[in-house]
Amino acid sequence: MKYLYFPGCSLKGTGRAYEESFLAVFKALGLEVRELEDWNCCGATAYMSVDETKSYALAGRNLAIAEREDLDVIAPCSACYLVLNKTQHGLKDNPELRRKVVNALKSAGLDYKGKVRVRHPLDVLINDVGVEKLAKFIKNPLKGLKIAPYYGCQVVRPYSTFDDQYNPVTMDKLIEAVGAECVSWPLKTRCCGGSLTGTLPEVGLKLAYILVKEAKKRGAAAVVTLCPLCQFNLDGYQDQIARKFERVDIPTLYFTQILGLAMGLPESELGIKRGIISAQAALAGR
Amino acid sequence: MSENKPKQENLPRIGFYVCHCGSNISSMVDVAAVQKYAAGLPGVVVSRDYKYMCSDPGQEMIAKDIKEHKLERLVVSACSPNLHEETFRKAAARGGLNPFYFQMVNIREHVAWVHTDKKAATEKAMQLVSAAIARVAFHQALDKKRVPVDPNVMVVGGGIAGIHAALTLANAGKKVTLVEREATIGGHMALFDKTFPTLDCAACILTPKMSAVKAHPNITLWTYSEVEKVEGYVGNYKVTVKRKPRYVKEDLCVGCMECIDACVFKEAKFADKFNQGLGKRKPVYIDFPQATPKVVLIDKDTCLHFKTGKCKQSCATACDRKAFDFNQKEETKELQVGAIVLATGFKAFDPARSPQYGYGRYPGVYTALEIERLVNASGPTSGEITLRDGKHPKAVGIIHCVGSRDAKTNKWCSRVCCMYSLKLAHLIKEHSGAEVYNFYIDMRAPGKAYEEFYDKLLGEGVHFIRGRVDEVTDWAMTPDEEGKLVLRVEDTLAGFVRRIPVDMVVLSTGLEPQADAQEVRRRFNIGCGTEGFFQERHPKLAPVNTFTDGIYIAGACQAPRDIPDTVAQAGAAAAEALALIDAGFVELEPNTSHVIEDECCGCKSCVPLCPYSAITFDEVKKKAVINEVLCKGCGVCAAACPSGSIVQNLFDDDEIFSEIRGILK
Amino acid sequence: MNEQFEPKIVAFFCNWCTYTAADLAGVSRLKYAPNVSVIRVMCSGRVDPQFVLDAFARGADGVLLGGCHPGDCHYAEGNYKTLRRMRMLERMLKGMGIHDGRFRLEWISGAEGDKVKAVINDMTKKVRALGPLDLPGKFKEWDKEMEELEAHVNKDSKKGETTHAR
Amino acid sequence: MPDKPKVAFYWCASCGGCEEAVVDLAEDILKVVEAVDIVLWPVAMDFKKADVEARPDKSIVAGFINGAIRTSEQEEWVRMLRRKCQVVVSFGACANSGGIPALANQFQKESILKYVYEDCPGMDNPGKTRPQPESKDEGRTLTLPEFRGMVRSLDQVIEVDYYLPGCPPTPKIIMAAVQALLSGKLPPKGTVLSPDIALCEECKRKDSKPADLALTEFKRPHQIQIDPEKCLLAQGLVCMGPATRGGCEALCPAGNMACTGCFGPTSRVKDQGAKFVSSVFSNIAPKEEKEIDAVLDGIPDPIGTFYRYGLSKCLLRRKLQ
Repeated sequence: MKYLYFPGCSLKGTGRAYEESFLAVFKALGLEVRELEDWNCCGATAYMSVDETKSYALAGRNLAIAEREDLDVIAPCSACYLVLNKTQHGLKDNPELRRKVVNALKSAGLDYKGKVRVRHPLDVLINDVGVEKLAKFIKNPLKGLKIAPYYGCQVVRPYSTFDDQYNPVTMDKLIEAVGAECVSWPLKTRCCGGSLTGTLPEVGLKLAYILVKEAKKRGAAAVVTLCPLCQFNLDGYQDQIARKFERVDIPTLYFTQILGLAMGLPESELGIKRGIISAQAALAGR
Repeated sequence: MSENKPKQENLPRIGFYVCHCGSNISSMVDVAAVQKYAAGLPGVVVSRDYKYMCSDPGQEMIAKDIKEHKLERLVVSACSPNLHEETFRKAAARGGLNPFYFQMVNIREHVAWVHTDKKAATEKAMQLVSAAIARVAFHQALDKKRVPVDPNVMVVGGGIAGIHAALTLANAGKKVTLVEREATIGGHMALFDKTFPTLDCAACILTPKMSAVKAHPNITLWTYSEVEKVEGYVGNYKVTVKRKPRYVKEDLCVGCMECIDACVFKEAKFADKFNQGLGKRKPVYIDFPQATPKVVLIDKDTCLHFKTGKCKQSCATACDRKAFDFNQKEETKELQVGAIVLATGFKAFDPARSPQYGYGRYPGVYTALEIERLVNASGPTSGEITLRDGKHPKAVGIIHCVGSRDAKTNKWCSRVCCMYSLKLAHLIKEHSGAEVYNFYIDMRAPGKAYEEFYDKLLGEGVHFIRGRVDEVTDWAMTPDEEGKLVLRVEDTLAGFVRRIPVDMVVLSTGLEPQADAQEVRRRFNIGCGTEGFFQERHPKLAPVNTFTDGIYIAGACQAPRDIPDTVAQAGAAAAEALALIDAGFVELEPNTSHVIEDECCGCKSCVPLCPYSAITFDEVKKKAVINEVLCKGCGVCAAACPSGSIVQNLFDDDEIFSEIRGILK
Repeated sequence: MNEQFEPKIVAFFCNWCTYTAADLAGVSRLKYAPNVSVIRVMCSGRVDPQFVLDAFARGADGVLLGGCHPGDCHYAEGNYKTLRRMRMLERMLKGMGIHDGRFRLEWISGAEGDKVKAVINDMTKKVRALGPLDLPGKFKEWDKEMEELEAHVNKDSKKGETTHAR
Repeated sequence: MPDKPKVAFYWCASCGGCEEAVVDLAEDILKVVEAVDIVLWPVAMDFKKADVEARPDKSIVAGFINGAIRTSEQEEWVRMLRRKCQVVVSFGACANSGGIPALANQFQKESILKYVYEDCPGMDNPGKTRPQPESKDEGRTLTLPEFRGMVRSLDQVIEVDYYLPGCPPTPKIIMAAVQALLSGKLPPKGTVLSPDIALCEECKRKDSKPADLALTEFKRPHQIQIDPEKCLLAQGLVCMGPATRGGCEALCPAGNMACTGCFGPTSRVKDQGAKFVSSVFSNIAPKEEKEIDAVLDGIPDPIGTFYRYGLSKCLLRRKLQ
């Protein structure tokens, strides 16, 4: 199976560990992944509220490029995944907007038919590859490792394309497939503070603190997520959280990292060391 | 190939009438212009407009005109033929004109009520009028055929609706066969402890009727059976019923339940469907003490004998009446009946489809039907409100509208949940003294003494919070929420979001069509609405009839409904069936098809077309023949006869071609 | 107000489903375009492809056929016959140069009043965009080429002599 | 001895098969010749147009006109014959419904002329010259008849009294028609002079047709070994018998070939092609759209198949631009 890969800015920046582990895991699974040539910034959710038409054209350009190859395009970053999905819905439901965006793309020699499918790596792993086939690649199952599965908001809402909005389970299945154990944790899709940690820290930090505290309380050795912004929010601000509330120090990893570990891939290829809160203790301590 | 248009001189004398329908039609269609237009059309000798054509004076006018002007055809443009075609056919007959020399034009539902431009609406009305006037010239005199009606009746579904319908029909002296899919009749009502608003004990008012069914000489009760096929037509249905094996002879077992005690399984191990899985049962079991018929049955999937073949069959030996028969086979029975009443009931909404309530994730979350069993004295906990871990809840939250009035699941209001939530609140408070919170959007208590029941609950100190619960979570935000289930809700009356910690959550799940509603309705050839409930013939004027004559519906299979309305409908359906049977005959619409013998070349193209096998091939004459009693008048064979040798009465080619010509003149 | 082309569409509705849905649309006072006139048949399977061609030949700009959803037919299988015939008729209409969009087959159940409105409005819009079909007009236009010779030959019949005519 | 009734034979866009059919009367032709005085028969006798024109109107008892109408010359002839004849009999499928020539109504006039005079294989016409209605040659003007925009049946040009169906009509029904004309015992105007019942009536294979036929595919004649006994439609061939008028004693099915509908429909049918579609596809086996389409693909040229002899009489008359 061949896919196109839309990295987006986070996976080249703070989320580099996500890209490394994603590429390493997909290569090991024999899934051919090729970065979308000449992709551009997806505009993320902020730009859409500033100038809708331009943002749809910006995000639409990526779709148009991907469409030339008649392959699914994988967008691991939750914000990119949401924006590309939102663009497809907007262009399908709003003919006026579509006419403007297609004209803009035409001037750049591109066209948009709406054929391309935007996929999430989790959806590909569970639904295209399947848990049985994944099990064959597991070399050292992460026995005894207790994990709190954190989905964040953008992948499940508003378009619950491959999982339930309130109680998503795809990542839980993956965590169990790698031999680890999911703690019962009702805050799977509760807000991680998102960009509030930068703008309204007292609110943003509180939200992040609630998540990590409850995860630890429920016996989780690590939080596993699928969104670079959530990973950054939970992992990056734990020292401020310790000053404001209490020290929790629970590592936050990507599902691709723990899958890589379970597949026996070297930690260096999975960017394990890029986490601010070290995951060594958690991974060793199990 | 000349154009078969009747010549100007031999056109029949046509009477034309256009109705104002009060102002329903005249407000959007210029009826005077239509009347004048029709007056100028060939063949029209009388053209009138009138305020209410369907009224008695309106019909009288028709009858009088027919006599005075020797009218040979009649066209009335008013509402839908589904409403008053019969009315005007009768008016024609009263005037001495064959009722099928009449054609109706729908300028209300299809024109006045749906268009906004008067000029365009009037023009369209004129097109339809010109079509009808061109068509009616080709109408032939026809008569409805009379066919005898079989006096026996079948009732499908043994809930309270089926029970009441069967008893009413049996008391009227009709032979009734009541077919029930489960091992006992009683349906959902048998699960309840009390019923609103009077708090009657469900068993007390239901069991007498169940035993009346068992005892009634006119009722044959087939439980653990399902209807497999329905053939024939109104008054003459042949129904095939499949009877699943109980491995116990019904006529021998008296329900002493000795065999259950003697079963090799010492204690009950298997989830008991009747108690919604809260209780346990053995492979040989009986649903509940008052089950009717009071006969045990063996669950083949859990019984050792059927799984391994190595069981000493202690149940059989314990039975002194020798009622066990392990090689009982599935039986198929055929039955002739004249009318069928469908009372197949509803299915409760599966709350797993709304994961935000945590059903299946949090053990403290129950469905309303599970609570019905907990509060029930004959239930698994003999009426004691206990959580799965045996503790007694100190605070209970009841969430209304689970699955109902929700764009993501079922849009409709399930009509009974507010009332049974109030009832459960009362029972829980009475049995456990716990604090009870009801979360509702709108308190719907429309029935007799319903509102008073709600007042009674307000007086009993139940907390009513108006708001839709967004989430049930076991995440404790504050210490007093530790170990509790917290309900997050926007209290729209108080105007802020609240978090209510409770020990037990009750989900008042709504009502939806049975899982197999689609196959069942296709088997009985009736329609269904977009949500899947059975389609009544008319929501207001024929709620228990269907579009298939002789098939009636009653109770929650047609729409969510409480017990009083269900019983009322069951009585109505029984009355409709009685009306059909006691008439002794039924009139079949004459729009059947027939083969013109000397034009038929015997090519057999039509023979395989008819799903009712009304078309056969006469090997001697080498011609196709249509049995006009079996023919339902769909007209498929008339369209498909390659040499145009099959004619459908009232819809033959000339009539339809003339309508096309009339519209496009 | 410029004289906008108003298409004339003939519709055949089956009595049990689509005709009842149209009644429901009426009872619910839904508003839709007045361009469609309905002919009631007992089953969509009664509609003979000849009716569709005859409607076009007499000046219809569009023909709409409404029946029950497959599996829901009041007569069990009538609509399957409809589907089979009309799939072939669609090919023949295309072969005779009649744009798709002018003939339309829709499954509409008795409870789908709003679908009647949606289909009628949508079809009216599309046929209006396609413009008039007007076969009667085209037939006259095609036969104009004979007029000159016909007039000429009839004129001669009075005088009896003959000349070649173009 | 009063002089014998005059009859005329004429042919328009015709293949000559109908002339053949008259000759096929064999000895019976002598009876005809004895009884009538043939005053026009281009294929066999050298009467000129002037001879016919000289005759007083309605002096010819019956005119048998075959062939479809494509040029202005044919139009002129048939209008003239209409004046000269008391009874005009439309003779054969081309006259009745356009016949094979009418299949050209699926193409515009320009594309036909372009293909014939420029594009067809073997054509060497660099100058793209085309025959002109009028051209000069050494001081003389040469004229050609107008090539009309479409092929018409006879009754789309003149009023027709009777129709003799078939491609060609069989000698049997020709003889019957001539005798009826001579005896004066004629059915009402517009009648088709052949039994008004479908062909299966006379087909030997009728009994082998199953009463529950549900075809799953259609075959072309070259794709199967045709069983000489069994009903041809039941073998998956497109046999138009059920939708075609009888009277030909099912010659083609007897000759192991499916009926192609040349006798036209019965009187109760307005459009033979549409009616055949309504019948034969009602009961093909599949119920899903995709599978239905797969069966329909077995008939690559529906219009050519169902309107092989009758495109002029298709209710749509002709393909639009």
